[in-house]
Amino acid sequence: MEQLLVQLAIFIIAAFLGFELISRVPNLLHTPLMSATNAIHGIVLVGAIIVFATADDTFTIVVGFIAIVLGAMNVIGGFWVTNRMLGMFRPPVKRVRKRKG
Amino acid sequence: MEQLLVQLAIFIIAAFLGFELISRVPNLLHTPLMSATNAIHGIVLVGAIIVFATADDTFTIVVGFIAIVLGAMNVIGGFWVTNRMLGMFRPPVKRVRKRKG
Amino acid sequence: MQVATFLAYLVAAVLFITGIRRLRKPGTARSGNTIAAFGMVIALVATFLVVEVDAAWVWLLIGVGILLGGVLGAASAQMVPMTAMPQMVAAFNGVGGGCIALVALSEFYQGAAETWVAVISGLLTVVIGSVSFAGSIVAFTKLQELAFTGSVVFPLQQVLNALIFVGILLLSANVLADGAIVEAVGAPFLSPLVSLYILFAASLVLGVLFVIPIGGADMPIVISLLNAFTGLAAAASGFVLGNYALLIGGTLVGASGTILTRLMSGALGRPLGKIIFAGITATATQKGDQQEDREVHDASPGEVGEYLSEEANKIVIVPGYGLAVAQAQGPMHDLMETLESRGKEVLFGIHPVAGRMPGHMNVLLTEAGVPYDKLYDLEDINPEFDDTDAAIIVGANDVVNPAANDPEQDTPISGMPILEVEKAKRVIFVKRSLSPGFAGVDNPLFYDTEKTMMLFSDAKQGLQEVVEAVKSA
Amino acid sequence: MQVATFLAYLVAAVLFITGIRRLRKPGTARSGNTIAAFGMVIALVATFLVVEVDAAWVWLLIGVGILLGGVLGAASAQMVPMTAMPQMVAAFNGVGGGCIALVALSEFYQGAAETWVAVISGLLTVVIGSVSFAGSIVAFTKLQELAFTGSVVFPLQQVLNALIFVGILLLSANVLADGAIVEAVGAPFLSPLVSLYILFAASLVLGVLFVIPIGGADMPIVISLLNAFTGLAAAASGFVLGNYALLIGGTLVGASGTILTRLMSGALGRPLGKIIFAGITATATQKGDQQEDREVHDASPGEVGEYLSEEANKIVIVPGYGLAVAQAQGPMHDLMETLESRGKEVLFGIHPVAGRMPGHMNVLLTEAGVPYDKLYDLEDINPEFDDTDAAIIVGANDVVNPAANDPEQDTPISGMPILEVEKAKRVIFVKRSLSPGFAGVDNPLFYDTEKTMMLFSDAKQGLQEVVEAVKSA
Ligand SMILES: NC(=O)c1ccc[n+]([C@@H]2O[C@H](COP(=O)([O-])OP(=O)(O)OC[C@H]3O[C@@H](n4cnc5c(N)ncnc54)[C@H](OP(=O)(O)O)[C@@H]3O)[C@@H](O)[C@H]2O)c1
Ligand SMILES: NC(=O)c1ccc[n+]([C@@H]2O[C@H](COP(=O)([O-])OP(=O)(O)OC[C@H]3O[C@@H](n4cnc5c(N)ncnc54)[C@H](OP(=O)(O)O)[C@@H]3O)[C@@H](O)[C@H]2O)c1
Repeated sequence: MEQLLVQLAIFIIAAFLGFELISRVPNLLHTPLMSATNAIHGIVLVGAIIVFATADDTFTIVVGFIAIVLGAMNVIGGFWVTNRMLGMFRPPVKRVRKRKG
Repeated sequence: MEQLLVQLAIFIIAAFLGFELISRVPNLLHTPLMSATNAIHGIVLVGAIIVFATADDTFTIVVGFIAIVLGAMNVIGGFWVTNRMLGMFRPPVKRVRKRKG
Repeated sequence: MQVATFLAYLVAAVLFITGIRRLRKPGTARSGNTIAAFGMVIALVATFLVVEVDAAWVWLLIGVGILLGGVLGAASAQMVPMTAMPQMVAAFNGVGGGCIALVALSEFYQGAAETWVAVISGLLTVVIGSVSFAGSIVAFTKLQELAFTGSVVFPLQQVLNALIFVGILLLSANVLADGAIVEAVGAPFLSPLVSLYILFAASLVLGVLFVIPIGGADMPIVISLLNAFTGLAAAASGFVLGNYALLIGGTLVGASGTILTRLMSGALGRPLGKIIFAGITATATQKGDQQEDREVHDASPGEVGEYLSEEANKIVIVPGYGLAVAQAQGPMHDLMETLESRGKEVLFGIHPVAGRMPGHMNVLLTEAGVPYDKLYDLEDINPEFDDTDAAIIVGANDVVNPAANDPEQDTPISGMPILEVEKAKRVIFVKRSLSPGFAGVDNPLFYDTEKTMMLFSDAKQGLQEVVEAVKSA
Repeated sequence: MQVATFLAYLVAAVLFITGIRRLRKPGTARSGNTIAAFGMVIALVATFLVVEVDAAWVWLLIGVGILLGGVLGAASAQMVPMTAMPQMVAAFNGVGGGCIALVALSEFYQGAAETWVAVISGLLTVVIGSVSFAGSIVAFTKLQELAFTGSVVFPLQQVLNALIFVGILLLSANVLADGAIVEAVGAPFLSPLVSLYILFAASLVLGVLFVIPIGGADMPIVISLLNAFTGLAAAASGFVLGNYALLIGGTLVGASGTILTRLMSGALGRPLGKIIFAGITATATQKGDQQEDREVHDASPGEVGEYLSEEANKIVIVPGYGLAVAQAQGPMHDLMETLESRGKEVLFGIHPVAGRMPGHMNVLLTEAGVPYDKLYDLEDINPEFDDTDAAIIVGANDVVNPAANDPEQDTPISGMPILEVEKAKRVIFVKRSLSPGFAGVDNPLFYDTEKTMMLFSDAKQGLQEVVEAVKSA
């Protein structure tokens, strides 16, 4: 019970943090941001490995293996494609921007 | 140990949340914000009450009592003065602001 | 849980947070992605060190699985064209959702979910994960135009949705009550595990039904929502496994995905509920057949090129959906360079909902080599139009349609802030016809023959011809 | 810990978070404060319900203590003038720090700190809490001008600081090692508890020594820093007590206080380390005696009033430190109303570091009845000066001194962004003399007899006379 409560506390604080982290992000970066957070939830790969490691029946082995493949795709593909996208964001050519020109 | 680790996790996430919450607050509100967060750390009053409640010697009773008085001052005075300050922030008279006029 | 593992997971979580923080500015975004990826590596290594494995073949299979998934993921990530980014994100989100659902299934099979909290979290994980999986795959096929294109509706769709939803609730209760519920309703006994399989299948169907009625243009919002779902499912499985890396990472993604979804639907000017339920109640947007026989100024590439090179000094380019369709980023970049080499000032005005996905236009243009400080967003570009000599609108309509601000008209885009190109001295449209855009609202600017030149052409070809004309002018 | 108590503490933490979120916008700030206060009530009630008390007199004393503290706090909060806000915040921060230090002392006395983590957290709490207490009280007396005004320095101050610091480390080690350390150094045996008392006293002295060398103008930064300290100490005592309300609440304040301190010192254009250590190495600012015999345009209130009512249409008022000293908010508000009743446009330009404390000027002006949408900050007001007819600078110098941007001069304010009043058609200074401000840098604008009118007067009296003059013009 104690553990559950503490997990709840972490869940709530982390949720607020998530909200704060993303508020006011510029439209310019919406697509890469979505793609990167997408890669982060690939952390389920950790769950897949843990479950697979304790597998002792065919069902779990098969299902766990598929889960590992899918999770690895999510993680590696996600970070990779985000990196590719962001690699294209050239830094400004001239330092001084003429906004109100 | 388990509990300590979890507390550490909460501490770290809450610290990030605190940073995010305050970044980009307008100068206009720095004084009330300082005063309100000041009142929030008056939560130590809770600690003072817990310690005082288990007191069974004169030292703890005296020190605990002083702690309660100080803590209550911090909490009640802090929220009160912040409320007074913020009560003076009149809402804008006209809705449409002429910034780039 | 070992202390070292816990600390490693905590470090991973901190790196995720730091990574997301840095993703908020273009200058630091790439390093942010790298930092988050590094956090993932730490979490994985910590997991390897802590799991206890009986036989070597388990390690082997884990390695093969990661390698297989990694190669598939990396290869598709490397080969996907930037225009296909929305479906790529959808696909990766889908596999993540699938992974979570399968993890939860295995846990139930192994009997790992013992407390009622674990059972409820596990059920949530299965349902959300499978909806996210199936929904994302449908979104992928829609965007890739493999199947389900447009808004797919059929009779009694809502009734079916409701039935499946009730069924899922019933099956969940059955799992919780160890098989007692379905029997009580009068049906034959269903063991918790069998209920779970049916639940899994039903959730997949629900995911499909949830997404097929939603039109292609609303797909990015749906993908973002499913992304948040997958994050929540990961957090829920963190509860089940008592794993803090999953808990924190999943929660961060769930919360930030929710906000991102709201930001996006806010930029579209439509509340989230409307997108989802308008999809389900399915009113098709009225498109086309509004071409009128009113007079327009039908300009040739030569005429446009001449005006640009001789009379215009400050030029704002407004790209839209049609640019992505025509893959005209390259010629647009050429146009920028050619004009700049003649001493013109060239800016880009990017509307938040231009393109196929929020922020997508920016990715396309930066890919073509436009530096991101030339990409102005709505608030920054609008004051610039006052002294702009030419606004070139390429494959866009809704985002520049002054009808959105016309209080007399009630259109799907009414109230949406637009790029005020009509304030520029001349307006040049590059599109194939007079047909309106996604919202189906005719644009009065087309018929302003004094101000507007219509260059009827495919965006790619049209821009190439304009570049030629400027060069030879 | 009971489940209900834990949940109540969690709710309190969520209300703190929500409260701080709302404190970021003027429109929602007041409700944010109320929400946070409500969270505090919940945390207190939950604590009352969970503590087990043997005798009724304990409850009585708790009640009396809270009542006493509450009445003292509320009375001072209600009676303090807005100009004295910095010292009020310092005082409340100080009592909070004192409370925490005493709580930690009692815990040690009761032997509650058993694990080494609890001991370390407890030691931190004692030290940080007492430094915060003593430092805040010194800051209070400085600002209230009761004692220690200016920068108090004496010979060998650094040596003394270092000695005390080493002593604190030694005593802490002694507590941790159950009294073994001091003995090993050759001194007589000191029991952990006695070491703790000495530690407590030494920390109080350190707090005093830390703050006395820092000048009054830097005090707000110091108060903000001590505020963050107290938050951290609260978090540390949350570790000791295993209390999540203290842990989360304290951490939030610690982190947000740190950021606030950095924002403030950033606005001042000086790094934090410089403020603290420049205080310790103590170089007095060279003030005064720079009055030159150069010609100025010495204007009468009548002349100023005539110009304002007859030739000026757009007027920007720039208040500074002198306004607060002279308590001239009221007359400034009258001036605004009088000018507005004659159809003039009146704005206020607030420099981030004007006044005695960041954001303090805003509080003073809103108290006098100026609506906050008339208060423009640096970036927003500077473009306005181009078409401003009169900039009235009341009791300010540094924040409008163009010398800050003069690359030839190396002054304490070099590089600080200023309010560019020199772009206005006329500049009117209301101050008592030609003496410069806090930074001691002469202002070339004073001697621009074409543009500048100098109204030599106390701010309150001067503004009152100008109001009269405008009314009778
Ligand atoms: N960005 C998002 O996240 C998002 C999401 C959901 C919905 N939407 C909606 O999508 C719309 C986006 O507005 P928009 O102005 O960018 O686009 P739009 O208003 O939909 O207009 C697109 C235009 O592109 C033209 N076009 C199509 N193919 C072309 C080609 N090969 N060459 C040249 N032109 C071509 C079409 O005209 P022709 O047929 O005459 O060539 C059409 O008028 C908004 O209504 C928005 O609400 C956006
Ligand atoms: N706000 C903060 O948080 C903060 C913190 C630390 C340091 N500071 C520093 O404080 C300075 C603030 O700049 P500032 O422009 O507001 O003030 P300032 O440059 O210090 O100038 C204050 C002016 O007020 C005048 N004055 C004093 N009493 C007056 C009275 N009764 N009536 C009329 N005038 C009076 C003084 O001139 P006379 O003697 O000629 O009247 C003086 O020139 C900056 O250098 C800033 O770095 C601010």
